Amino acid sequence: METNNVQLLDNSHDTNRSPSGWRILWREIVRDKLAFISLIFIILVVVFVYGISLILDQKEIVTVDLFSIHKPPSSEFWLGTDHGGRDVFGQLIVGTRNSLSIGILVTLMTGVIGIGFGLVSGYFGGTIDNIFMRILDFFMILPFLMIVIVFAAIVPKYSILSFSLIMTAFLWMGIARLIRSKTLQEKELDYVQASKTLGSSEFKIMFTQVLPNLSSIIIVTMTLNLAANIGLESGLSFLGFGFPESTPSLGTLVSYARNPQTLEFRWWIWLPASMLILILMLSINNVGQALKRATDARQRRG
Amino acid sequence: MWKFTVRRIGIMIPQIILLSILIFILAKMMPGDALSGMIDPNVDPSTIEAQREKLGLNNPWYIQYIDWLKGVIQGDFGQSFRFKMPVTELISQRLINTIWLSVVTLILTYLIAIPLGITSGRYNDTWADRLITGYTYIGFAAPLFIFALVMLWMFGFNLGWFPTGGSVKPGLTPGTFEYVISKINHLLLPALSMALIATVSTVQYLRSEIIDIKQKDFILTAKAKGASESRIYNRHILRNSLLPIAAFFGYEITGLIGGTIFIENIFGYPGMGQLFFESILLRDYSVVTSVVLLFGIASIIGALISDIILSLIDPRIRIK
Amino acid sequence: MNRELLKIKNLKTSFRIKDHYYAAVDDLSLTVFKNELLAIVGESGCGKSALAFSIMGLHNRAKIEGSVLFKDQEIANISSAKLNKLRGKEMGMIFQDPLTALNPLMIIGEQIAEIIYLHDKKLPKNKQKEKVIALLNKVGIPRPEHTYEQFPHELSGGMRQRVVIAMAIANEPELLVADEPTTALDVTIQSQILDLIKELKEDSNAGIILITHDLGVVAEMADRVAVMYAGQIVEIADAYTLFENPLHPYTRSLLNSVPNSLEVQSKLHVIEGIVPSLQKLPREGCRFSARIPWIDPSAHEENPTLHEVSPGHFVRCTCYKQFYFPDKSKEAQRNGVS
Amino acid sequence: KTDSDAKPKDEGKKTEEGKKENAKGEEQLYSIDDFSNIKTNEGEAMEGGSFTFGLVSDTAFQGTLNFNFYSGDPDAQVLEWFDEGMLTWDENYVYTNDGAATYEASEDGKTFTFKIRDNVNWHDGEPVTAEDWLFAHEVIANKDYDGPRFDSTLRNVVGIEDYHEGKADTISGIEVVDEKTLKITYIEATPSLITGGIWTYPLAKHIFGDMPVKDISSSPEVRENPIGFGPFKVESIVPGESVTYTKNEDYWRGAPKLDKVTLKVINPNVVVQSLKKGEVDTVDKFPVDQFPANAELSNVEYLGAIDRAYSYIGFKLGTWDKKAKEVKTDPNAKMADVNLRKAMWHAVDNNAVGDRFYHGLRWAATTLIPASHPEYHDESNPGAPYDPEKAKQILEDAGYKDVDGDGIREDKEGNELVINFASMSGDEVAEPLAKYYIQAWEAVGLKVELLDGRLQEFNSFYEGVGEKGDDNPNIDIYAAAWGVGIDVDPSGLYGRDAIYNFTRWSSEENDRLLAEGISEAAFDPEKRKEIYKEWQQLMTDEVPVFPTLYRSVLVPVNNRVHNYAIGDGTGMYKNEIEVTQEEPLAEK
Amino acid sequence: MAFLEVKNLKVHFPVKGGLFGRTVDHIKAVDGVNFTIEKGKTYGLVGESGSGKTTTGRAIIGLNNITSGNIKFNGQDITNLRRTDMDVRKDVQMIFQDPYSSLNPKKRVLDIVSEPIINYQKLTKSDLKKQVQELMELVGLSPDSIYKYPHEFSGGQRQRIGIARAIALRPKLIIADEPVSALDVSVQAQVLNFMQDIQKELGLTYLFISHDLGIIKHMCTEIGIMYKGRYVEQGTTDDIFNHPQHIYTKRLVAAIPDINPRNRDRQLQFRQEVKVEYERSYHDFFDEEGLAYKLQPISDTHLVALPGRG
Ligand SMILES: Nc1ncnc2c1ncn2[C@@H]1O[C@H](COP(=O)(O)OP(=O)(O)OP(=O)(O)O)[C@@H](O)[C@H]1O
Ligand SMILES: Nc1ncnc2c1ncn2[C@@H]1O[C@H](COP(=O)(O)OP(=O)(O)OP(=O)(O)O)[C@@H](O)[C@H]1O
Ligand SMILES: [Mg+2]
Ligand SMILES: [Mg+2]
Repeated sequence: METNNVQLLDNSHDTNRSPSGWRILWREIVRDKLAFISLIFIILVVVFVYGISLILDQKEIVTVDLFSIHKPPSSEFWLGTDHGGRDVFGQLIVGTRNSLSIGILVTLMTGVIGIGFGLVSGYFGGTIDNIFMRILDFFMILPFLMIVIVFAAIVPKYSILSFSLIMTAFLWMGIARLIRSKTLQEKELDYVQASKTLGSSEFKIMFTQVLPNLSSIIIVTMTLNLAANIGLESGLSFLGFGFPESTPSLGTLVSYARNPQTLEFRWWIWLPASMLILILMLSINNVGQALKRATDARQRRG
Repeated sequence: MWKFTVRRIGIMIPQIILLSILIFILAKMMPGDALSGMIDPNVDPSTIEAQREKLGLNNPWYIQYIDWLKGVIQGDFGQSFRFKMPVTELISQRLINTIWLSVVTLILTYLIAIPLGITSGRYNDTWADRLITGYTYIGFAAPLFIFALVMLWMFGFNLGWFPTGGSVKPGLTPGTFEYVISKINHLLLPALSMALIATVSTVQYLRSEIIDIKQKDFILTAKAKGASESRIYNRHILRNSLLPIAAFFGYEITGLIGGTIFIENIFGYPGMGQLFFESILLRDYSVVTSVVLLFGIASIIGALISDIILSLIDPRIRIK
Repeated sequence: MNRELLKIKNLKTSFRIKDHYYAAVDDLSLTVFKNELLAIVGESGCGKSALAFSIMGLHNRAKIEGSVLFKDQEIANISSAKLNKLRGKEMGMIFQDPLTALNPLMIIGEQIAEIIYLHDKKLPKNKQKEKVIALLNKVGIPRPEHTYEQFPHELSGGMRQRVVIAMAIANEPELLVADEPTTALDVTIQSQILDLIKELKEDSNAGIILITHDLGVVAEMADRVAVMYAGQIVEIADAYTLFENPLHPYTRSLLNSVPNSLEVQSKLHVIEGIVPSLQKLPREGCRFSARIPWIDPSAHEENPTLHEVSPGHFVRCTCYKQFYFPDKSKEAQRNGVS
Repeated sequence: KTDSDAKPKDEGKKTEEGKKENAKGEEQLYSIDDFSNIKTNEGEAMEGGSFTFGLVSDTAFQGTLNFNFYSGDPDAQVLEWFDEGMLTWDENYVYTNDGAATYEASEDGKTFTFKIRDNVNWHDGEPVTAEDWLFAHEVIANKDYDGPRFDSTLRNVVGIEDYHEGKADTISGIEVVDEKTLKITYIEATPSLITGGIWTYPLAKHIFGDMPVKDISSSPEVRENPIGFGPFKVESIVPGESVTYTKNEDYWRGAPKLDKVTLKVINPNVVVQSLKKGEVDTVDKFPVDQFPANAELSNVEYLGAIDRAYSYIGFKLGTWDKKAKEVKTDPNAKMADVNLRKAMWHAVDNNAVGDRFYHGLRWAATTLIPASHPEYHDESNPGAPYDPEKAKQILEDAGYKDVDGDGIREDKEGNELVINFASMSGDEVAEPLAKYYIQAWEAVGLKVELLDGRLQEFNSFYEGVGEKGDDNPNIDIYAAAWGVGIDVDPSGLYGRDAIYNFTRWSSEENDRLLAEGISEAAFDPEKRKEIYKEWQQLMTDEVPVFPTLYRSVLVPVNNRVHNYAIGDGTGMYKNEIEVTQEEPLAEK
Repeated sequence: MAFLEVKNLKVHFPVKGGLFGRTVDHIKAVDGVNFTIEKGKTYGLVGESGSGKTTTGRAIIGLNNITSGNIKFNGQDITNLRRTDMDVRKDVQMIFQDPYSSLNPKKRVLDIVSEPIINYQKLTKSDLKKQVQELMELVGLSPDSIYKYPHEFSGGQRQRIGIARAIALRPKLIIADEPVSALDVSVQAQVLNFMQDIQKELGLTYLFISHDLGIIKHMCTEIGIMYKGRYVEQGTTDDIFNHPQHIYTKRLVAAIPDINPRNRDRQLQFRQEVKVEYERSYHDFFDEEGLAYKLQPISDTHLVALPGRG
């Protein structure tokens, strides 16, 4: 008897009757060994990378040394050097930090925009929704690459922030869509109607009633987005629209593999970065999938 | 149905116009133009200036835009500066290649996704499922360009199974059997590389869809009818779970467009993605604008197709 | 002639929750006869559906122990291929929720035709369709030809439930399990649906298990009634006996909590406490004892079994002998402290 | 090939070039002197056979397949297999009489009479006539002409301006004497005329004669079935990807030895593999950075030549005056002190750059006329060799002192001196190279910063340095490269009225020398050498720019190929190419 | 004067369609409904699914836009008052059908119950907590449980939390939209009892919406029967259950299952008779569109939708 209404409206995730959302997420991760190891790994990487790069002399890392170009790994250069004689290990650390920063920044910004947009659109519905969806459709068809190129050319200082802003401009739509459709479902639930009869304002309902109920789906999506965004940064660098080499990123290091000589003979330049991307993305993805399972009662493992 | 299509197209038009204006403004914002870097000390700068004038590059963007729009309305997308040929013609050459690439990629994507997704969904939590899920994770994590490079390396060079550039072997007459075979041969590696990555989301989607539907009440109904396991899968679960996949088809197009830019670059495959990339670097604006517009239209049409497919195969979504 | 259609012996259906199995149907025995409507009533979560699913072999991952004999043939834990010969042909089932019980992407006709086809593969297509239309007619769908082509979402809840029934009775099963077939429906439609089920019983001599929590429905329909609590049958008797002489405290409480047409505006009886979840179910002693705390613990049996108090009337535990309703004024204070 | 194309070199839109060694070729140095530009023939050549030419490019070729219209090197590569100019030149880039036409100059050096050989015929069998040659001039001078060829060379033809502006129906300076004889009169006689100053590509009038000029470049006769009179005929084209040619039996030098030639575009990333597998016999240019790892390939021989190009660093010393159409040198520019410029030159170790980044296949440049022009390159001029101590001394003496003791010199007034450096993005070494220069300058106490903190994209770079005359005031110095025309005359790059004189530097002395270099007096090669030697010294003294690197071109050729050469004036022609076996050799 | 007076209430929902989503049609969910409720009484609204009961209730509390008609509450016109900015609104509260979805799963009981209080009163944290605890006691839940989440309660307890929230502002009228139909029989009894208790205690007036006639009979003194957005009959419990006049009402009443198995056959026969009568006289009671006619009084308390006569 106690089954119908909620599920009709929302049959993809079933947080409504679960124990506290956060605890479930945590429990699911701990229970899933792979996800747990992944999480530990991510935390270690983050702590390590941000920690070390505090001590590391960044100028030193990007200093060109004509006499140690393309050195293979040695005790002096743990991961060898690149075509500018620069230490790859140092670049890997700083690069990981930069890539992570971008990934996190973009994920957060797209999250904020997407959530706000989706919430308003889904909650108010009707004409507002219609207009918002048209705006969203329009963003979907914009030529991402071209705009990135334009910005790369006209923005004088291409910093992590400006780069993230550009990426954000094109990546908020997915989450906005998701939040909108979830909001559409959520707002039909009686608790929202109840809040209305209790005299709460629309915005209060939206942000204090509806939003918390989307939190798990938001966490899941953002986690998965984080992985995707890190990947995207490297893709742009590959095409040559990432950062200057003075701001190393994982993508820059990988993009050196465009040089067939590097790809074939100088594995130490691109392979560690590629592996790191792969493992980082796998880890983040593992955590994300575990979280996703946690929000989907039927797939929960325990 | 028709009304719906007409309506969607109605919405499309302002979007496309807006898009084209935006592209124009952006193009204007980019430093340089088609004549940048045509530096030849023997050529009087005034000649270049005259050419700029002739090409209308010195006009304000809206004048250029209106001129261009006038042409477009008459089916003329202007002249490629670099290729000295009508954009329409240039694009149609490249478009065919890209369409072939996309079609083969799509086919491969589904050829891979459907069996994998079904296996993984039907036998979830078995070793086969874990294997497939593992693949999807890695596929999700691996950047397309690295993957493509490695594929090229492995199968193009080390093993030599596939050609490593171009869209067809030189010297074959279009239309002949050999020509077609050669075309397909050139397509396979890039298409496969893209498909192996692109298929990942479809596999994941199909898997969770099947797991989802497996637990629906109507499956119980079917069981209670005395339907066998395989019949339940074939008649009920697959039919229902492939539906969103089919509907997703249109949106795949948008994804493909992004992918072709990488793939065509890496495999030296002369298609729209490569054309777009080159034209942007060389500021061949009429081409850029047209290509972007085409991409935009393709995405919109993709979405439209998805909606139409969905409304055709899902009776619950009725479109008047 | 053997009138026994279905004989359930010591059935135990357990679900796995975190590495442990918990019985939702616990050592339950029951017999259904031909041309009989057996009603099963009980609180939500007491295991009614679990029982029905066990009979039909629909559980996915549950552990089923004990025996279910259908026409003297063991059907618990047999291969699904064998079961499939029976399901839909000799055993039909009506599900609670007509909204979700139909495949949303198949037309009604196809869905009904499927059950016919599955058990008679040689029937020509046109005959199949004729039969479907006849069935739709039988369950009272006004324009069967039209409905044949429609999709589930185009039908109202009542219509859909009729379709589900049409499907269940398509092959004139000898056993029909109806799991809350009218819960989702309006009263007027409910009575029509119930009429249909009754008709089936009369027409084809079938045995019917009607699961419901609506005592009104039971009173009107049932030949025999089994009252379930916490996975067990606590009382079973023919309908007249049960309503006139309910013995088990749970049965009595249940009957007292229904808004009774006779005593308008009076207080309803409230059963104390809540149905325990599967994991917390007391497995020893009288399972109902926690909800009648004012009854002296000694009234309960240590290992409650069913006692036959009169022919065909069984009651579990001895506590019924000492059961009384507490004073209503006191009850008001008690009810509901969390 | 067209004449004096002093185009910006190699950091340009589409050039892939680059870098250094790898695991195998670690630390190895090479020298261009060790390479020959002519392939050694091994073994017996076979009859006929086919040949595959790889056009290294990561984009498609454009397909404007006519010398009168093409722009961009890839198309020229395609063209050279089936079409050619009427004149050829020797190793000093002076026209010879070995080509499809012979020439004779008048006394005053202004009128040239050309005689086309009788057996020179278009691929369709029609003879190549004087009329066709004239027609080429007429089309290029037509106001509807949409190619890039109407340049100062052509403007030097008498009457062509009038024709261009529509004031005349014919070009008065060109006279068709008879079917095979053409006479062209030039406005000015300069030594440049005979080193590429003549338009030598006829245009088949019997095909294009009736076509509106604006339609020619996009016509099928240019794009799909192009015509020429070279050794091979185009058989089929896959647009942007590949071309197949068959031999032109009727070729005026005699039927080619090969039956078939295939040209295909190959991505720079796959060049080595294609060569190793024998998918191509040779390529137009080989990425230098991939050389060390593949120096020992068993199936190819590397040919080498000095490129007609140099890289340089330029100092912004003024602006372009759009009205007067000449440079306006600003004596107060940040970089105006020649000592500062000179010190910056001394501060960089270009030999190290060449060795480290390019394995010795690029090397320190000394003057603005590279050794690709051996006649004019002044070997005795050492330029400003690497000498950081000297650089410091010069700066010290000139008043650039470190006043506040932070290791960075302030300007003469003691104010902070930050020099903005514009460098173009391009190949992989672009960034480390720029960084290296910055570090080298920092080592002598100069603070140089990359403009906007990053490399400039091609278009922004040229816009910034002032290709349209709008100089970006934020740029103080810039790194670029020039290709040198086959005529050495540098006035297009360094003249007072040259918009491409990006430094905006000028001096009377410079004006004088540049003028003398193309005066009648300079017809005497010795005299001309003298003038340019003086000019090279002037530039070394004044340092408006300083050259950084000279470069080499490497081309691997499959061992089965005979009679193959790169560079100019070798006297070897494409009809002579032969192979020893059916398929190219593959790497063992 | 009536406590709540609903006059000619109409709620029409637009049906969008065609080019650019114009409104092509209307669903007349509520189509001219009149009734009054006296203070302290429980008024029952019955009808089959989709007859417009919920919509009526929601229109009164302002969750649905009213197409026409007006609503007077305690003498004040509240037809078009905005939800938030009026004090009368807090006198009308609602109890929802589904005790699971009507409580925000991410909020503690304290937050849920205090929501209306915060919206209308300025209270300190501790006062607020005290007030919530009082409310909890009032609805028979432990005051300690205010820090629990909804999922930690049973259905019946949840419904009580819903009620606590509804009475937090001491409303005068409560609209209860099928408050027990999602609950098990025994829990249902608990909530019904409790609603009666609290009605006496706080002097509440109920608009009780249900499709279960047994419950309506148990709870209500006056009843309105709805059919396709209109009233078919209205009267006291006695009027409706013992003297139904409209054929539709008769059918509804006949369909109520009798709890006594002995009446089985009689009940069946009665139902059969009513069915025959229903089919025979259908057109006497419904117009061409199958809608009910206007209500006509047949006694002081009893109104029936009959054709003609005005
Ligand atoms: N697949 C399952 N896994 C674990 N527990 C289950 C499963 N299905 C049912 N249960 C539990 O078994 C018990 C009996 O459930 P069942 O569905 O049989 O109850 P019911 O009597 O049909 O109730 P209702 O009237 O709500 O339908 C409940 O406690 C339920 O939570
Ligand atoms: N927001 C809405 N938009 C469009 N139609 C609506 C809306 N809300 C209700 N309706 C329609 O109005 C009619 C009356 O609905 P309402 O919910 O009031 O019925 P009800 O009597 O409460 O039914 P139930 O017993 O199922 O709750 C129905 O046909 C319904 O589909
Ligand atoms: Mg059940
Ligand atoms: Mg309702």
